[in-house]
Amino acid sequence: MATVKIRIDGQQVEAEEGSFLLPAIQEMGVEIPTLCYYKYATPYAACRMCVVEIWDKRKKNKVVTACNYPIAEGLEVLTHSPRVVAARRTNLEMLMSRCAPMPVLQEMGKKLGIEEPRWGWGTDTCILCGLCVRVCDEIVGARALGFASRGADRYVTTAFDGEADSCILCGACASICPTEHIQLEEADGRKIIHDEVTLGPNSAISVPFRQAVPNVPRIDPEYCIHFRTGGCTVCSQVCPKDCIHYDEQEKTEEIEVGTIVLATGFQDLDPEILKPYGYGKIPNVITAMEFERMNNAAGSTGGKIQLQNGAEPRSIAILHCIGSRDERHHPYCSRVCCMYGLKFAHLVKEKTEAEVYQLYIDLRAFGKGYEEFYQRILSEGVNVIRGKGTEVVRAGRGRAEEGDLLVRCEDTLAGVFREIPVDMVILCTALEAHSDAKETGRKFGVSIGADGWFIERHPKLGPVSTATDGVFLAGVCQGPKDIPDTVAQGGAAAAEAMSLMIRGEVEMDAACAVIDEEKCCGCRLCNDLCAYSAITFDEEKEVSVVNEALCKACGTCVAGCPSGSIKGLHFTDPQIYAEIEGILS
Amino acid sequence: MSFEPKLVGFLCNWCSYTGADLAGTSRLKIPPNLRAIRVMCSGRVDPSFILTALSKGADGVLVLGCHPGDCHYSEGNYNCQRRLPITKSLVEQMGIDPRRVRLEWVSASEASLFQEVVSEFTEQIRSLGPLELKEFDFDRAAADAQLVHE
Amino acid sequence: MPSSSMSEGMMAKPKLALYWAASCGGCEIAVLDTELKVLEIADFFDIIFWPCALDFKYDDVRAMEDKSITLTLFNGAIRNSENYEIAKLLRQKSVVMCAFGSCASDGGIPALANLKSKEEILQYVYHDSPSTTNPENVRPETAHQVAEGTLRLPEMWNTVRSLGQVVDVDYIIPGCPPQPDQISIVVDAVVDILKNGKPLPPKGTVLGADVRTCCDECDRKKDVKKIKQFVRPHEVVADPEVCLLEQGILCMGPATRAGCGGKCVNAGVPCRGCYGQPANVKDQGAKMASAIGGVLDTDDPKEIEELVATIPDMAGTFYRFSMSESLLRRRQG
Amino acid sequence: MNRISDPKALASYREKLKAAQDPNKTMIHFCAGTGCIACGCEEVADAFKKRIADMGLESSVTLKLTGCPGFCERGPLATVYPQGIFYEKIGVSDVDLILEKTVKHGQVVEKLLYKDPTTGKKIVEEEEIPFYKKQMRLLLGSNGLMDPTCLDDYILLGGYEGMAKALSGMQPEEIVQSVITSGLRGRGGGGFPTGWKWDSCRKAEGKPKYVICNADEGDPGAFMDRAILEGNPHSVIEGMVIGAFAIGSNEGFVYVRHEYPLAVKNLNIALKQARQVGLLGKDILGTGFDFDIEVSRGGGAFVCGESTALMASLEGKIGEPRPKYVHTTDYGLWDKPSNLNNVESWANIPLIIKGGADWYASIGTENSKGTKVFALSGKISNTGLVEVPMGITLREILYDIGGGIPGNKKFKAVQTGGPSGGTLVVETEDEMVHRSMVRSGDVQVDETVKSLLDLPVDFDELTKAGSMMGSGGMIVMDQDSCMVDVAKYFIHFLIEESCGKCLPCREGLRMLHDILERITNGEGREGDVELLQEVSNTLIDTSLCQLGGSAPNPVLSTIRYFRDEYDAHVRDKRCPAGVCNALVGYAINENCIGDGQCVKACPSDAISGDPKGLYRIDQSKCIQCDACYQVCQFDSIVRVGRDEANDVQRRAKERWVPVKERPREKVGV
Repeated sequence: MATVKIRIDGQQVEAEEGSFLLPAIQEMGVEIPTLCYYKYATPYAACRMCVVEIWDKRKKNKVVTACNYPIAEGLEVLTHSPRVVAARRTNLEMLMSRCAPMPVLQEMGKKLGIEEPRWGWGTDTCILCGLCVRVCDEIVGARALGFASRGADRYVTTAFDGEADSCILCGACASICPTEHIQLEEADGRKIIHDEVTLGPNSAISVPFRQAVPNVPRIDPEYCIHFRTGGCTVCSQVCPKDCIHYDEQEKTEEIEVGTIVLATGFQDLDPEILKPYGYGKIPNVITAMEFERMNNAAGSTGGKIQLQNGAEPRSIAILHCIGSRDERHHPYCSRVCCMYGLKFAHLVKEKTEAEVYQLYIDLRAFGKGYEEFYQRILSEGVNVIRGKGTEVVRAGRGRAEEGDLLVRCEDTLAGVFREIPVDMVILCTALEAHSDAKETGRKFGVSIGADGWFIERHPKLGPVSTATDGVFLAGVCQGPKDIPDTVAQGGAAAAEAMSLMIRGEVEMDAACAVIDEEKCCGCRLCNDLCAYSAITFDEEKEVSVVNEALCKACGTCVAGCPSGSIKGLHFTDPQIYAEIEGILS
Repeated sequence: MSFEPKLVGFLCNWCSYTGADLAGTSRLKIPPNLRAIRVMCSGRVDPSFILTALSKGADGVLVLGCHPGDCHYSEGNYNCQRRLPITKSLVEQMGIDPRRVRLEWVSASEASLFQEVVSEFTEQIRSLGPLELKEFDFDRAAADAQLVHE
Repeated sequence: MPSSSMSEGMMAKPKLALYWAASCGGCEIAVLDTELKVLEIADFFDIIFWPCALDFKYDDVRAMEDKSITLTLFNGAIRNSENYEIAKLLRQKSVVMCAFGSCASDGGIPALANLKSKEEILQYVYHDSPSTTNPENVRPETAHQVAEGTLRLPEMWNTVRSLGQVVDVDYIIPGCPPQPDQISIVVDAVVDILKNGKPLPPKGTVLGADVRTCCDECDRKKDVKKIKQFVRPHEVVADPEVCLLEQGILCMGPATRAGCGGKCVNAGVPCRGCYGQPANVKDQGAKMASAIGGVLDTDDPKEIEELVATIPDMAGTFYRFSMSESLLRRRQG
Repeated sequence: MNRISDPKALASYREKLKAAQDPNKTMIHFCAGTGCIACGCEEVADAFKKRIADMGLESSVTLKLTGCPGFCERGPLATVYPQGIFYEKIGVSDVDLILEKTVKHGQVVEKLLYKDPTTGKKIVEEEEIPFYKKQMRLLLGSNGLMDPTCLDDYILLGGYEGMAKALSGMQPEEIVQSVITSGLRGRGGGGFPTGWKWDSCRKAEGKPKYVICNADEGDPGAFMDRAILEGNPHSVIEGMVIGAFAIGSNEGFVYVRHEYPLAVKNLNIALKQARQVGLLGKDILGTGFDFDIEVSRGGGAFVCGESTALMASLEGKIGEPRPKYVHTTDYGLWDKPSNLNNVESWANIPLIIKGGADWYASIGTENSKGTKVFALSGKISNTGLVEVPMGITLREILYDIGGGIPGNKKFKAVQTGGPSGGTLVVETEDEMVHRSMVRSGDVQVDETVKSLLDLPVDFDELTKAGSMMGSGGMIVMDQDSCMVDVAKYFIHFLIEESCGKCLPCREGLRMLHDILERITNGEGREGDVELLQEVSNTLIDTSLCQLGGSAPNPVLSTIRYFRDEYDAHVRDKRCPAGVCNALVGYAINENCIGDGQCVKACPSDAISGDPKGLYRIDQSKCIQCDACYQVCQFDSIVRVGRDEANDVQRRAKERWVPVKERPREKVGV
């Protein structure tokens, strides 16, 4: 497209032919009101606020909407001629008389010199700008919204005014809506995409966390509208450096390694399954991880301990053993909760005036300096109650003065049932194995115990190695442990791996299959039996050969050799026959 | 005296044998009928072993391996899984109830499943009765008797 | 030990006995198929018992001194009391007892009858088979009274045995029949031993065969195997260059001792396994089952069963010549 | 019927048809248009068929059910040929009479003839009837002569001759030039020169191109497109084929409103017939040109008459207009070059090609050529469709053709161009009009108002006068019409039809309606008229499409000519025409003769009085239903301002004299 010269308010500017007038005007720094213009959607020209007076090439005088008027050579534009100013004012005033007093209209009214419409304010909260419809249609691609009815009765709605099946709950409509007319509701098990995820990304594109390396934004395809519908691409349009490429996909890379350290960690137990604690239902019942995020300077509150309404809590209960040491969930102790619970108490005391209650089954302050820390917490005036918190409920009217929530427990030392009023409840949820740990274990040849953690070769003699040579374990994936233990185990695993690598050679088990070349006839029936591709065919000798370094001595080929040419060096046929004979005699 | 079946079990070292071990250390009650033979992998179980066991007086043979996909050696149990139907088919053609040969998957942590499988198999063989395949040549014995008589 | 007895007989011409028990007679023909070699045999040996070729009576044998026969080539399985009796007799009279051919060594084709009991066989043959007309329900008798006295017939056994299962066998010459060139080689070896005092091979040695398997003699190209489907030879035109098993044709070659020269497989017919199980293999059929199972191209239990079900007469296929030697005999009683 | 293989075959086929015609055979041309259907013509037609059969007249008479000849006021209509006798208002009982007298014996049935209301003379022949006399029926003339479902009839009348000429003898450029030369301007309302539109569409880049016939006739009171589609669908098809050939299109659409079932039916029949004989579809008339037409039915949204909204609707989208900064001739239907013309425009095309551009250009005024069909309705004697040459005066249309106002009422105004058009003043002697026009600056204080009756009717003159040609609706108003109410009526219509996409149209119309409602309810405030003008100007300047852009025309034009009426409503709380219920009071003046008719008519027992005495209306009971006004034959009931009613009645009491004592000539009708 060619660049053409046009005059805007007497000033000559160059603009691209055929592009729209409004961006050109805005670029000059001239403010033009608009209600329905959105850079990334097709101009709609419905609000008519951006009207300007123009003289075209043939000197024909017209009033046009700047948002969709194509620029052509010789155009003269007046952005604030009395004629268009008057029209804008009347139009806005008429819209005001339809709508309730809302910031977007009030602000624009102020700029145009209208405080109060002559006809009085109306009640509608929708200004019918159509942004939501276009965004849903063009950007999201869900086409869940549209207009119904005609003329003054027109309104934005979903198909047949019902729940829109095509809606993906992305919330784009609600976020683009200038008046908060659109609300999102979760229904049919569909989740709002922009739901606040405490530890995850808050939007489809974000820097994962402040300390992330590399410290650049990345797209979460699960939330990104483009990956869900093929629409949007707004980010690539705004990126000045052209850095966003949607076709860059996750890919699997194969790396050849000699040793592997598995340090896949754990996942938090989902406390929503523990109904009595009301997580997800009762506000201000949060998990330890969420509290940790809250305390983080890079977290959602910038390190401030606060309730959902922003107020400082008057009292906080920290409930230990949520899902741990619990036959219904995990019988094991998660090991870390006691100490971080105490740390939380300390943080609360340091940052707020709140009362803190620790509700525990047993306090396991087993490590170096731990007991001392416990004593310090006690001296800080933390209420430590021996008794598991059993239920969290909303406080009745009377108790709400002390706290919005009530924690119920049995104080086993005092032998009384207690209801403790608090404002916030922190659930010390159990550490549990990743739900896909089994899958991971299978990949690396590591077994999984009944509790879901990876099994080490030997609890005492081989705590970091596994049944598979060269694969080592470190951290919580092997079982709950705190940071010092994890660091220690990690070091051990790394050392084991290193020692294998430094040696540069691998000591093999004597157990191995061998092929008697004299007897092998080269039928190649065994070649494909080996999962480790340890058997190859020697074309020259026309016999199959076992690579002893690869052979794991499972014996499958021994069983499968029809000529009896393959022998296992252990669990030999004669041994087994003898065993059979022996046990049956 | 009631019939006590003699059962031979081929147990994979990594899953079933460990599972059996666990069943033992867990003090689970397991019928004493099963005589376990450890193999490194269920893939090592040669049909000849099964036939040998049956011919040497076993009333049933139980092969236990890791669950499909869980094999310590990746695929050994799949090989076992492919061989067993042929073996059973052979056995059946020879006039032996194929139920006497059985393949099950028991993992290292499934002590109770091990208990369950063994108990159930024992009961099944008990109901099938003794196999009595042990070598005894009636023809030859009769002929020898006749020759002596002559 | 036969070696000492053997040297004793060096003075006179060594004596040879040939006997034909439950078999088709092909083994006898095979001996004649050695062509000029048969003259050499006749020249070198004193043939003292060969009912097929010359008129000998069992009593003549009974009259011989024990261990007076240098070598007995015994072909045929032990199907009835007569086979058994003569096997014992010849064993008693011979220095070296040699199981000659598949039937003697592994039971052979007659042993396929072991899949049924004697009663089932008689019922079918004398009553149920479509071509049988037997209005008087006659069954064979071992003893029948006539005016002249009692006529006796041998008793048919319930189970067919290999020679080795009833008497002590020194050597085995497998094959259905043993190939003439292999026979010639054995004869030469025997002559070498008797004439030149060469040491005897260890007892139980398989003569006239190889340690490898039939595949070794098969000229077809062999590759990694994955069987998707079993076909019978008449159902396909097999690729002449490629391993039959890879083409889904059940070939017993991998589990069969070499020695035949790969005649069948090189002619496009799958190996039936007549040379018996290879050395180190305890049970030919079970081994084949194991080998075949490993290369079925599926992991799905249902598909496996379906595929297995397409193998016709599995026991008959895997144990075509070695049923007697099978670990698994028909359930007795 | 076989395929017509080439233009010559068409001509010879026409000759064959002509030869087969018996000029002396009796033909009854009976109107079966929607207007006459409303008058019950279907029953009459059935009666004709049955009686012709009963009387065994099948061989001697042919009944032809034709399209609308336009004189709907007088329907059901029939013309009997060869004599050309015109019968009107035929009932079922008249069928026998016509068959017996006219068909059998060639006599005229006097009682069914049209009677000239001025001379009182009965007129036998159609052409002699004043309604038809001044018309120039280039388009509608054929309607009465042919059965719209009969292709032969159309061919016989010269149908497809123009198409044959265009396709076989003319270059596309030549055709476009012809249309430009003819001076034809779009008959849908805008009056854009058709030839130029074709030219830009022909030159536009992009394939395929589409031609579209806009038959979404939505103006209240307008039905000329319906009459053409119903009565002569082939003329539209022929026009479209010529247009498509000139533009280079192979696909056409007729967007017709769903409320025109007969038009859709006849059009579909015509399309099928044309396809069958090779006048449409592949290889038209053997010229190698392919073109076919698809009928698409509109859902009945007025705004879909707007070209971009119509195209959106054709595409299956919501019928909402889009800005036309880029013309539809470049980016129209499915963003392809599209040429959209109205039914009447398309029907003119064959005439231009057949008769020649120069001939066509000789009709009409300098800048408006040809004829225009108007739909006369409202307070006019001869309701119906009239086709007149451009440049004819309003007076000729309204008086000579339309027959003037019925019931000796005073002519007040005429609204042209439908809801988007404007009201034109006709009454000139009224003081209020004078005052209004002085205020609007149209005349000087000492200048007399010139009646617009002598305004030559063409595109530019109408626009200059504050109205527009529009699609040709012409609604006549007499002294009983309140101009504020008229404006409100049209605004109300547009509110219902506005799509609501753009703010000014959606909110502005609501605003205009609110103000007008307020005024007609007697709640008008000082400044309301200025407010109306302000909102109107905003609509004109900023509306997205012409629905909104022209919507204020009725308001502005009524303010221009009848500002005083607005003021009467606002200031005096009075409706001079006595239409706005809230502002009207009913009073009985001294003319009352006490016949009690009004008492019987009054539904609310508001009228009381002694027989032969002066009656009186109790204002507290009166509900302004107008019933008394309608029945009084002595102009005794008057509509006055609500507050004035009692004054009038008080004065009447003072002035009233018994009938007997009145001067003779003042009594009675």
